[in-house]
Amino acid sequence: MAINRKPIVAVAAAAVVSVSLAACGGGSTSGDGGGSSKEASKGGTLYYLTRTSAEHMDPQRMYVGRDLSNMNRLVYRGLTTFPITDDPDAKFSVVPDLATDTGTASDGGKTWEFTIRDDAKWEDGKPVTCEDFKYGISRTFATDVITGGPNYILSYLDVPVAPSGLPEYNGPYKGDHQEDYDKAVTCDGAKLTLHFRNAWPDFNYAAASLRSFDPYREDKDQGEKSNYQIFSNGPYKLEGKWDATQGGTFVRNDQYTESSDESDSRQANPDKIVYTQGLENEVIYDRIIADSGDDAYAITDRRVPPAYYTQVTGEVADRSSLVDSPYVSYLLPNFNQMKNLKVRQALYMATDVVASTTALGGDKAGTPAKSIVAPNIIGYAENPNFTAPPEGDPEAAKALLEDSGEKLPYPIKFTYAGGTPTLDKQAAALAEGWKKAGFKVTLDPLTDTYYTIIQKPSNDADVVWGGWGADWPSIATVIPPLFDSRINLTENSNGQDYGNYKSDTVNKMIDEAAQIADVDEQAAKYTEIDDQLGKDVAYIPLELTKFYFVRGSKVTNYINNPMTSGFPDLGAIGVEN
Amino acid sequence: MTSQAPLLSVKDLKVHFPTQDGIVKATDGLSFDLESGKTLGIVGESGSGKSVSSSAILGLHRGTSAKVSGEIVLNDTDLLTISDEQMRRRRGKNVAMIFQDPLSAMHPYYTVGNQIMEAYLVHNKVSKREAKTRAIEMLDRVGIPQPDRRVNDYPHQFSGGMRQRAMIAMGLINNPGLLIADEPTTALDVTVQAQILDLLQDLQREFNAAIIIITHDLGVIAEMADDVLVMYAGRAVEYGPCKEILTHPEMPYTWGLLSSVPDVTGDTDARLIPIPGLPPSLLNPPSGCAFHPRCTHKDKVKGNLCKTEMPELLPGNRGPEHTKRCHLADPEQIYFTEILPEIAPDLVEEFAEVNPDGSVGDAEPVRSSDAAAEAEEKKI
Amino acid sequence: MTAYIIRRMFTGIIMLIVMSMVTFLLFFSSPVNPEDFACGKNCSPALKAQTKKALGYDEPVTTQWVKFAKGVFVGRDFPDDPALKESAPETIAECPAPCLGYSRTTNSTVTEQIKEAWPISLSLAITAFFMWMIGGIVFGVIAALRRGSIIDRGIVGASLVFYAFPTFFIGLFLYKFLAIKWEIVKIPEYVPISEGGVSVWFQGLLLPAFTLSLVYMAGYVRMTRAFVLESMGEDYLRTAKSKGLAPRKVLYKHSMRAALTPLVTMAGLDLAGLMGGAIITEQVFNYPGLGKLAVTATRNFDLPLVVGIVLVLAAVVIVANLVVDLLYAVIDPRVRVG
Amino acid sequence: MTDQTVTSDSGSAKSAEQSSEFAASRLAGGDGRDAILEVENLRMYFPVKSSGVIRRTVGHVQAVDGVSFQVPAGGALGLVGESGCGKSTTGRLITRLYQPTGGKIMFEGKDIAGLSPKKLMPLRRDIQMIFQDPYTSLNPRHTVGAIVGAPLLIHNVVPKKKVLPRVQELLEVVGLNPEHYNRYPNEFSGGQRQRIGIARALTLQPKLLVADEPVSALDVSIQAQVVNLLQDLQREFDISFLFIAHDLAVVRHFCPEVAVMYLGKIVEIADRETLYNHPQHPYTQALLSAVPDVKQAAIGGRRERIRLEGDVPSPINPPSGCRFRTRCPLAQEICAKQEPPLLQIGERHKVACHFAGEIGQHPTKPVTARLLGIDDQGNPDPGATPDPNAVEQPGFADTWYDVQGGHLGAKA
Repeated sequence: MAINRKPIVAVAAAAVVSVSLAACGGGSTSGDGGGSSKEASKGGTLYYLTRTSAEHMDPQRMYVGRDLSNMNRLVYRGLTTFPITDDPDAKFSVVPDLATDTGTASDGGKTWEFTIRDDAKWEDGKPVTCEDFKYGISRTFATDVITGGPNYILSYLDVPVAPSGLPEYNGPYKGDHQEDYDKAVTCDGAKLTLHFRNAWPDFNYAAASLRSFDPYREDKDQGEKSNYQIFSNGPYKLEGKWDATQGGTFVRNDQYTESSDESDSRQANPDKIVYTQGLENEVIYDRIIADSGDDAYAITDRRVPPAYYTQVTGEVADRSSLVDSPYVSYLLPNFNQMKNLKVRQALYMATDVVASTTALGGDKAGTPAKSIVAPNIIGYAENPNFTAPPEGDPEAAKALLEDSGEKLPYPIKFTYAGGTPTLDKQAAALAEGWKKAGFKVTLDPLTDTYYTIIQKPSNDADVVWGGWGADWPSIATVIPPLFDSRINLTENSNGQDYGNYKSDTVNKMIDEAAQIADVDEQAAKYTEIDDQLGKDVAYIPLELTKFYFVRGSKVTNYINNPMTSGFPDLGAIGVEN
Repeated sequence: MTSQAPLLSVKDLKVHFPTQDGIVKATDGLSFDLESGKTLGIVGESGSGKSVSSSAILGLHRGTSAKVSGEIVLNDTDLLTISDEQMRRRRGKNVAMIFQDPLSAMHPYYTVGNQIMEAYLVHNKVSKREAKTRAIEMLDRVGIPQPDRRVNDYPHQFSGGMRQRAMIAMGLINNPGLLIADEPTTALDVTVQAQILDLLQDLQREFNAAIIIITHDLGVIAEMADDVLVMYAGRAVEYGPCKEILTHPEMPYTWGLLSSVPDVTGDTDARLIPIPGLPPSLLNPPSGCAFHPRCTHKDKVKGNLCKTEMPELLPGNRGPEHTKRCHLADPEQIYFTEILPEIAPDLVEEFAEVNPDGSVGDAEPVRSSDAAAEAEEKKI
Repeated sequence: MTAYIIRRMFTGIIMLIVMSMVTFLLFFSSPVNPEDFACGKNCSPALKAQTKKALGYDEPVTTQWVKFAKGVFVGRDFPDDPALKESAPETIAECPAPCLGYSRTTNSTVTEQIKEAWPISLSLAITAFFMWMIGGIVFGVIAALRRGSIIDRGIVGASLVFYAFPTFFIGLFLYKFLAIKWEIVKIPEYVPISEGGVSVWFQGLLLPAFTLSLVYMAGYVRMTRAFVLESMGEDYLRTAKSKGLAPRKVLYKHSMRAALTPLVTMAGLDLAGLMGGAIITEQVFNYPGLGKLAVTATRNFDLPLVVGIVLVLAAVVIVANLVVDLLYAVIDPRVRVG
Repeated sequence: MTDQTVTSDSGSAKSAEQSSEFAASRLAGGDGRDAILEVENLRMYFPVKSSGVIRRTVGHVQAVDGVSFQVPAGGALGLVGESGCGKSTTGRLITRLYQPTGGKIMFEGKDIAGLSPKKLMPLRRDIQMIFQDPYTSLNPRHTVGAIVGAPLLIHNVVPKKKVLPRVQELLEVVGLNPEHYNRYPNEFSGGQRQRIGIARALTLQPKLLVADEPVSALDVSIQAQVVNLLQDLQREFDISFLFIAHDLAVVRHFCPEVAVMYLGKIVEIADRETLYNHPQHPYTQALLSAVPDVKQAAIGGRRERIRLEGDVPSPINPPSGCRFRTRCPLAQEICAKQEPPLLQIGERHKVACHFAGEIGQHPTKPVTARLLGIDDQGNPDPGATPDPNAVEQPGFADTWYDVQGGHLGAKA
């Protein structure tokens, strides 16, 4: 889901999800001056200004794309990581990090082996061991303590499952059925072996994207209380304590050696990185545009507010970057309401993505999408069913609607996450297009209760709005979570299948894909599923969100890495001395 | 009235308030004299200009938008010509004032003693201690029991009567030549009113002060005043010695005031004769005699004169001291034949015997032409 | 007097109990489920139920409230899970009495959170309070004395403008120009006196306090002006003038005393309200006081934190009310408490 | 308070109840018409709370303390007294704006003192009130038509569309322009507003009007207009009045019968000729002597003024025995010990004084002693028995005690 949907309060469950994209996705076309400005140099202090506070600093609990990639660069090294690049068209790739290689899959992608380096150390000087990895991965199973983080491991790891659907193993704290886990994850010296129930051919991508599989020191674990504890094995460590609302300061970790890190993804240029959370977007951009004092050394993950676009000219424009984000926003026809395929097709045909994007802020806000999957995800293909021009084809839509056998004008209710003029303008622009085709549109803006309401199976909206980004660069983290009716639809909620889409064909194809061991073959299968979704008009793609940033003038080697969600890459960025 | 210069002489006093809708002539050409030790009663309804006139004597309109003109001569000084500072020094020292509602007229947050002392300290170079002693003395004089203790009380701890006594103490603490009492007993019960009126009279004798008492209650006037000035729509409509005015009123408005209030001795079957209509607007006063729209006797004047021409304040048949603003030719006869028998039939004869000088019995009425001539002289 | 205070305190405590109940009820009648927040993405129903249990929200509201109330007196453990306490005691957060709860989003006890945020809100409130009281009264009196003049109209107009504009806007505007563009003041930041001394503390406080004071000052200018004008029409002012007092004395001793007394009530309550945090100002200037904490807590559906802040704020207001009433009895001799 | 007073108080209350049957059977007016309102031993105590942790009631403001009187049908009873004497509270009790602490309010033979608000509803039509302040008693946001018509709608008396004609009729009755029904109160002068208040009170054609200081806020010339209007209305609609005022002259003018109250009690009640010309209670005498009289004063015929010292005592702790004794020039020992009963001393004249008598003719020995079974100093006299009829009752009996001759005894 697109990030800024909720102006102040990002309330519902799924809204939290909306910012929680793992390291993946990324650029395609670079806008005005996307890349680095000056050569990197060591030293100085970098200021990171942001609005949203990190909810978790616990590696097994963090799920926000920005935090996942930033902390990976600074303090939490994983099995693998993504290399530094600012090439928007770069293909995703992973490099070894704390493991000696990118891992070896066997048994059709069900078994993975890594060898842990022997020269990496924690900030207290103790070596990072295989046992630390094993312990770290086990923490996700303590679902009563380690909440909020990615939980893929629960359904993949080969441990017995209780009737509730959760594994019988309940994490290291209570330690019930510890033996199950000890069988599934083993350490043989430095060799870490993981056994999965299903094929996970791109596990090493997931390990680079998420921090779920990062090591954790058992003696430092205080469960819930460790949420904001940062115990580093990376080039920086936290100075003092992390303040949940205000942030904290990172300084160099003297136990980190460059020789222990061959990923080439941590240049660690600044001596110090100061994180300031809780600033309003307007304040952040007032400061960065003014570029005075420390703000000349500042970067941010917040997009330029549309009202400030006109200020990004001349010298300021030289400090700006416009890149693709990994987030796609889309519409979902409600299959409980809009059962007629022709009507859904007509709706798609009539959807004016150009007007919608313009309402959001034009080419600095997004570009028309051709699939629910972002273009740089492995398995992306333009969905062949979405062939209408971006501005829609009302004539064709009208014809389809007339052909559908329904009474015209066809009444539809569009429920969307509103509450700001921009979002209301977008909804109005969409409605305008639909009206031309013979729909009678009722707009239903919701604010805080948006996800709660559209998640109700009884919701009577005909069309709802949605947004998504992949957790790691795999189409497998897009289609099943959104369209597998078996994991989403329950009596009380439709999960993330807000359109109540239910197709046995698609479910069956998902099962087939899960069995495929080869990454590319699996991706191809998912592309097929996407095609089926397109045929059913299970969704209508809107735009791929753009990231539009400005940075301080003394920031060097500025890179928006498409592999780390398009956010500024802290592995590369430095400041002038 | 004697030829010797009076303590206070008000001549052609006008107090006009400019408003968005036009000029409100609250007081419009008022003249009267007052000697030391004497009491002038000013009577009228709300909006007749009686309070405005007395505020003007104290210079309380200074600094506001009110336009005050004419002459207010107190102790040979025209108060309208002196500076603000000079006026301030006279306030409370040469002329003091007490008000209708003693609760709201005293500051709720300061003790009674503090407020009385303040009046003394501002005009006398004395220590606070001396001022307090003086305040206690004055409280004792006005009949506050245990004054040395009550001096530290706040106004709300006093009863209504005691508050008014304290106000009088405050007014008289500098021994002013003139005391203006604006409806001093209206907010009080009758027994308390009697106490206060007695006190005022006692103190007047003691201090030889001149008093202007402003009220709507002719009963208070009857008990207190030497002279009476009846005001209507910003002007004096009848002026003369108290007894004369109350027994031989010559202006229909005065008749109305007398006949519209019952008294505790009169005939209970008698019907009150109200003044019809409402008091006039001061923004647009009626043409001619301001009272004519409510006057039941205007038909007795020929030629619609009441409507077209404002009568002068002139003596009638009763001598030069009794002036009135009315066109009626023989008001005495009308009063004694039409009005008095209605409201107090038992008093007709007694009233008729009262002479203009206040004596009772046969006396030759002063001829009207002489009186008029004398009045003309006086004007010059 | 003591009896009066005890009686007021007693009713205050009852009010606090009722308020805590109402907050609980409101929280649980909201359509949003707190477990959805905590659970994260891709949450299966089983996982959600698990999370709900871990948060302690699976029990009936009444039970939860009773546990909360008990915690205030004897303290609690979080999570309240005997099995976990036995197997992994290091993961249990202790919350000693008076325990207002444990906030999961900030990973500390509510008491600790409030203790941290309180001095910040207090600094802000008191600094702003002095600014707006001085400004409000000075400008209000000037406006009243020059009633109808250009100065009066200017002051009234300006206060109307500040009154009408949202705090958010004024705050951002001042931030942008005073701190960022012209660099007249430092970029606001809370530095405790113990760390940076009074001067640094004050410099960091200046802008938010000024913003806050502008908004309140607008109201106080208008009130002061109205009260002074009202007092100038009072009979006792006429009495004071007729005594021959100098205009200055009439103004300062008689008029001002009466005019400013009603301000005490409002000022006291406004200050108390602000001690609970100036929500918008703290938000704009990123000041981690109680107001910002309250917003974050609400946003994250962090019930214990919400309840804790509500109760602390309510307690402050209740006490402030009492203090104002007592103060009023001192200022106005007509008022007696008892 | 001495113990003795307490016993005597409770004793009188008790016997009042016993004799109520007898009292109710009495006739009211001289014209032989029944009383429309009969008030018996009416009491209103406002509690005074302590300042302790638990607020106990530590005393009472005895605003009205055992008041009995009758209002004859079609007649008018005046209630006079100084501020704080309880006259307004009495008025509010009768209109049941307050719930009385004790006593009876018999309206047309039915006790309304303890009725629930619901049961009172139909009675509210019959008893209406006119208030003192015409500026605050009318809702400034309602039109005159709405104000006057509201009772009609509340009591559902006439169909909705007939409300306006009725309102206009009423406005005309009270001398206002009926076309002004859609104006607001602030467009009217004080006198006109009081007329609106009267029109509102008349809307439901009440049988009893309680007029609480109806003219005291008005200008003198307007007072007469309103008094005359009330008199006309009384005659035309046969309304009974309880006329409450501090202005003795206005009350005298309006009411054939007048009661004087002091500190929650009636001290003297009589027809107006007797009360104003031959008052027997020292308080009534002082009150009357304090009223300035224009016409008398003008010819120098001013009465000697009886000065009352000090202020009215607090109704929370009223003086023992006779409440007036602290300010009374006649007070003796007995006055502190025994409360004087409201004794009927003439055909239509009752007075509550141990030394009742006309000015200058007060007896030197208490006239009530034997009647109460006490000696002249107020101590119990074992030889004498109290007369059971010497208790306060509404209305007048056919027999009364003669104090004129200085001796007691019934006289036909």
